[in-house]
Amino acid sequence: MTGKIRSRDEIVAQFKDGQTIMCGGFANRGVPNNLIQCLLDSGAKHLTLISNDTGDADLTIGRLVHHRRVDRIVASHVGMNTETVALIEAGEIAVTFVPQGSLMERLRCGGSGLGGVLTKTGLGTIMQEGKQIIRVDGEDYILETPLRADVALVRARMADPLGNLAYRGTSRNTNPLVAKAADVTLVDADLLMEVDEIGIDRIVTPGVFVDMILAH
Amino acid sequence: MTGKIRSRDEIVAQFKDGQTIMCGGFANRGVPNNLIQCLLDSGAKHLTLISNDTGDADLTIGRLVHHRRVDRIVASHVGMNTETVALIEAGEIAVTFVPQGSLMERLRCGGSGLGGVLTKTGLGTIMQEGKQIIRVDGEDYILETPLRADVALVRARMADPLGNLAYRGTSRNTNPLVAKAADVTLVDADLLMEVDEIGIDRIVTPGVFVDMILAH
Amino acid sequence: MDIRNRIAKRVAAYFKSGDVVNLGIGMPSLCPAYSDPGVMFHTENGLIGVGPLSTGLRQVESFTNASGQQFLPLSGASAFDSAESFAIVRSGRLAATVLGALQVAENGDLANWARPGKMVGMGGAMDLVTGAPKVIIAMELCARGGEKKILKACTFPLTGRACVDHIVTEQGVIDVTARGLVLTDIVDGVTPQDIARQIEPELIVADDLRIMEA
Amino acid sequence: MDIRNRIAKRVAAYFKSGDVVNLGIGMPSLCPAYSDPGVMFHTENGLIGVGPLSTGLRQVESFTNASGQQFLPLSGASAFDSAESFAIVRSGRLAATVLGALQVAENGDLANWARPGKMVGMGGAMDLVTGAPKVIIAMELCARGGEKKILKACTFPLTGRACVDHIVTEQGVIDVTARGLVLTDIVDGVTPQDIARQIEPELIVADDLRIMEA
Repeated sequence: MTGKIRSRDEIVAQFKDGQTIMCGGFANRGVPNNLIQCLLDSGAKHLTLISNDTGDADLTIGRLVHHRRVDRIVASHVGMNTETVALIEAGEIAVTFVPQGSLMERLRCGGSGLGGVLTKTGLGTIMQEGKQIIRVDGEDYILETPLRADVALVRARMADPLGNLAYRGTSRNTNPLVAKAADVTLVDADLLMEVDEIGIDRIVTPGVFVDMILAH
Repeated sequence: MTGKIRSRDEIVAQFKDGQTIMCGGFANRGVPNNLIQCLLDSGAKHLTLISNDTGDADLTIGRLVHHRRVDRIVASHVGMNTETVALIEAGEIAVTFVPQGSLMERLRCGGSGLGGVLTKTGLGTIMQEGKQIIRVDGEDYILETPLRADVALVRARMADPLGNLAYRGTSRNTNPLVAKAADVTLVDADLLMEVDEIGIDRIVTPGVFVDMILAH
Repeated sequence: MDIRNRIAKRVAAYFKSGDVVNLGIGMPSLCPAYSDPGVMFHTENGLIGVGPLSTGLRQVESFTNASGQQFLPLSGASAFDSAESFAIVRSGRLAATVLGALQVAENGDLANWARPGKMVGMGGAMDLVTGAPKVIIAMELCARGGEKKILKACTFPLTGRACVDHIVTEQGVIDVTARGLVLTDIVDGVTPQDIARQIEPELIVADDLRIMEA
Repeated sequence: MDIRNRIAKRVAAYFKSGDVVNLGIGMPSLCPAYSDPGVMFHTENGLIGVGPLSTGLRQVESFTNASGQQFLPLSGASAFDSAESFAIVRSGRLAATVLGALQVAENGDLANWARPGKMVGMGGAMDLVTGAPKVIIAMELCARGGEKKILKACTFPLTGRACVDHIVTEQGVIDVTARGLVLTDIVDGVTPQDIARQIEPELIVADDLRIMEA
């Protein structure tokens, strides 16, 4: 059964200039490196990148920065990547920092049809600038709003032809959230499993959220 | 290793008059029936019950209603339980209905340190009465606020001594949400597993949320 | 075919392979028998891949649908908690939801959870009509006493506003459109005038009116 | 013991068996070597049960800490996604978080993510100081150039307001209390006056001042 498994060419054809790309991974781990290569090969540029971080210089997700495909970044931390920091300081990349927990909730809202979430994270700091403050039961909260993308790049440990996904250890990280929050969700899976081989209760991302799985 | 496994007497001692009890389960399935028996045996009354439903008359969670322990219910649907319906109509139980998806988000907020969540569910219906309407990017949303309980009753398929839990099929339902949203979380597990027997990636509820597991 | 199966079969014709469809309790649960085998069904408690009801040795407590009935999960099924289940509902990734109705208004308003003074809760219906891209109502055209259910405006508490797309009944199918209610399918032996008499709003008849299997 | 291990060992004394503790990057990651084996450590990317760094054949990509270093999960470990990870952080179920700092104010304000004009992002620090019931700062008393880090008010962008509980340094431990900064532990050979000179706010000395292991 082929199901949602697609050729490299079909995956490369998903990318266009100016897209918003959401990418799973944390500190170079659990990153969909094969999909990043497809994105590089597509030639797409002027991208907005939503990701926890940008990895190390010219490594994993950092390759998108190195090859100057990214105009704008939404992330919680980019300090590991000297190239990203230099490009931000030079004004060549615009950046929006979001506290990591709030970033995860914004991805979750984007993937769950929710209009936003209230958190105390960032209250009393510059993070509350320009955001709505909502009062509930006498307490103030910051309203964090949804993030969505045109294309999501997901790294999974296992994928079946229906798009059901499972993850391993800390490589799970942001991937299940990214998988839900885009119009088109692409998957880079270490292991291509048969239907039902993962196990009903071991699946983390149901296939309904997945559009295409990169063929091996 | 005993870990968080506790005797029946210790579990019974957790319950007191007037508590807010949150209970997992959906339509009589995945309900922590052994913990409900402990609650009945404790004699605690004037309870507030937060649950998706109240099961059938005198079955599973419905036994709390049958034995008149409940003064107030927060649920999405109680139509299966003729006793609940009769007691509500007689004014002996106060009820608050919450759309099922919004109820799940309110539990999740309660368990995740969030102040609320914005949803379109219920807009233009009586469900928006008394609730804040928040505008985001020109669209209206209802603000749904967190729910928490004094004690959570959770049904799991597997529990290890550290309180790590896994679930099976549709018996998972509301249990992972309930498990996070109370000051004291009690677990009724079908299978008591050894440490590491469930599997790092198969665990759904990390033990950090669990206080006590009912001994077999 | 009895009325309930007739309605379910017509509803199933809206689905195509690859769709994930939520089915409400009651009549909608008959749809899988008539749908393309590539369609997957979602149950709100937390599973995609609902199969036939289970019996005997193969009956387990761990797989039950929104009505609490035990079923066999289909090949490819996945389980998740009820928050994730409604994340799927609101995400727009479902193809459709199929629900019953007490009243439907000309503009697509739906009332299906409460009669005045008789409220037992809405379950997942409000989330479903808000989140699903297509809302299909499976119901008999009139109530048991003959009262009209398709009205100019609902009188019962609403489930959602302007949310209904198709109303599939035992006599025919009515679409809710910007220009009003449009009869698209009709059962042999029933006339558009028969249906028009049983609803309150004006009824437009589609140019390509189809015959619905009886 | 070197300064970093001295600080980590004193921090570890705050934890007891059964606690789940989040450790930030850098110095805090040395704490597990000194803590009760019943303490479990949380890494923000999504795991409870962080064990020692892994080497050789046992090194796998699938278990890495917040600094990206590969580790062995401990017996009893569980993995989850980063949203669940921060749900744990904000839930109040963590015992504590251990973080570094650029500046700490008399009232417990913390600045640890940005110097003016040099921002690389806060990662999880803002969520951690908001959600963890106890915030322990592990840092050297003064900056490399000798500038004071414990101030009447922070001048760098804040991570959180009034969030710090304990400041563990190589010279002693200072608690943030309602009556001001209280010196609770001191290294042999250092006087309270020595420490008072290296911080901006007034320093109260605890009645039961303890000696900190050097």
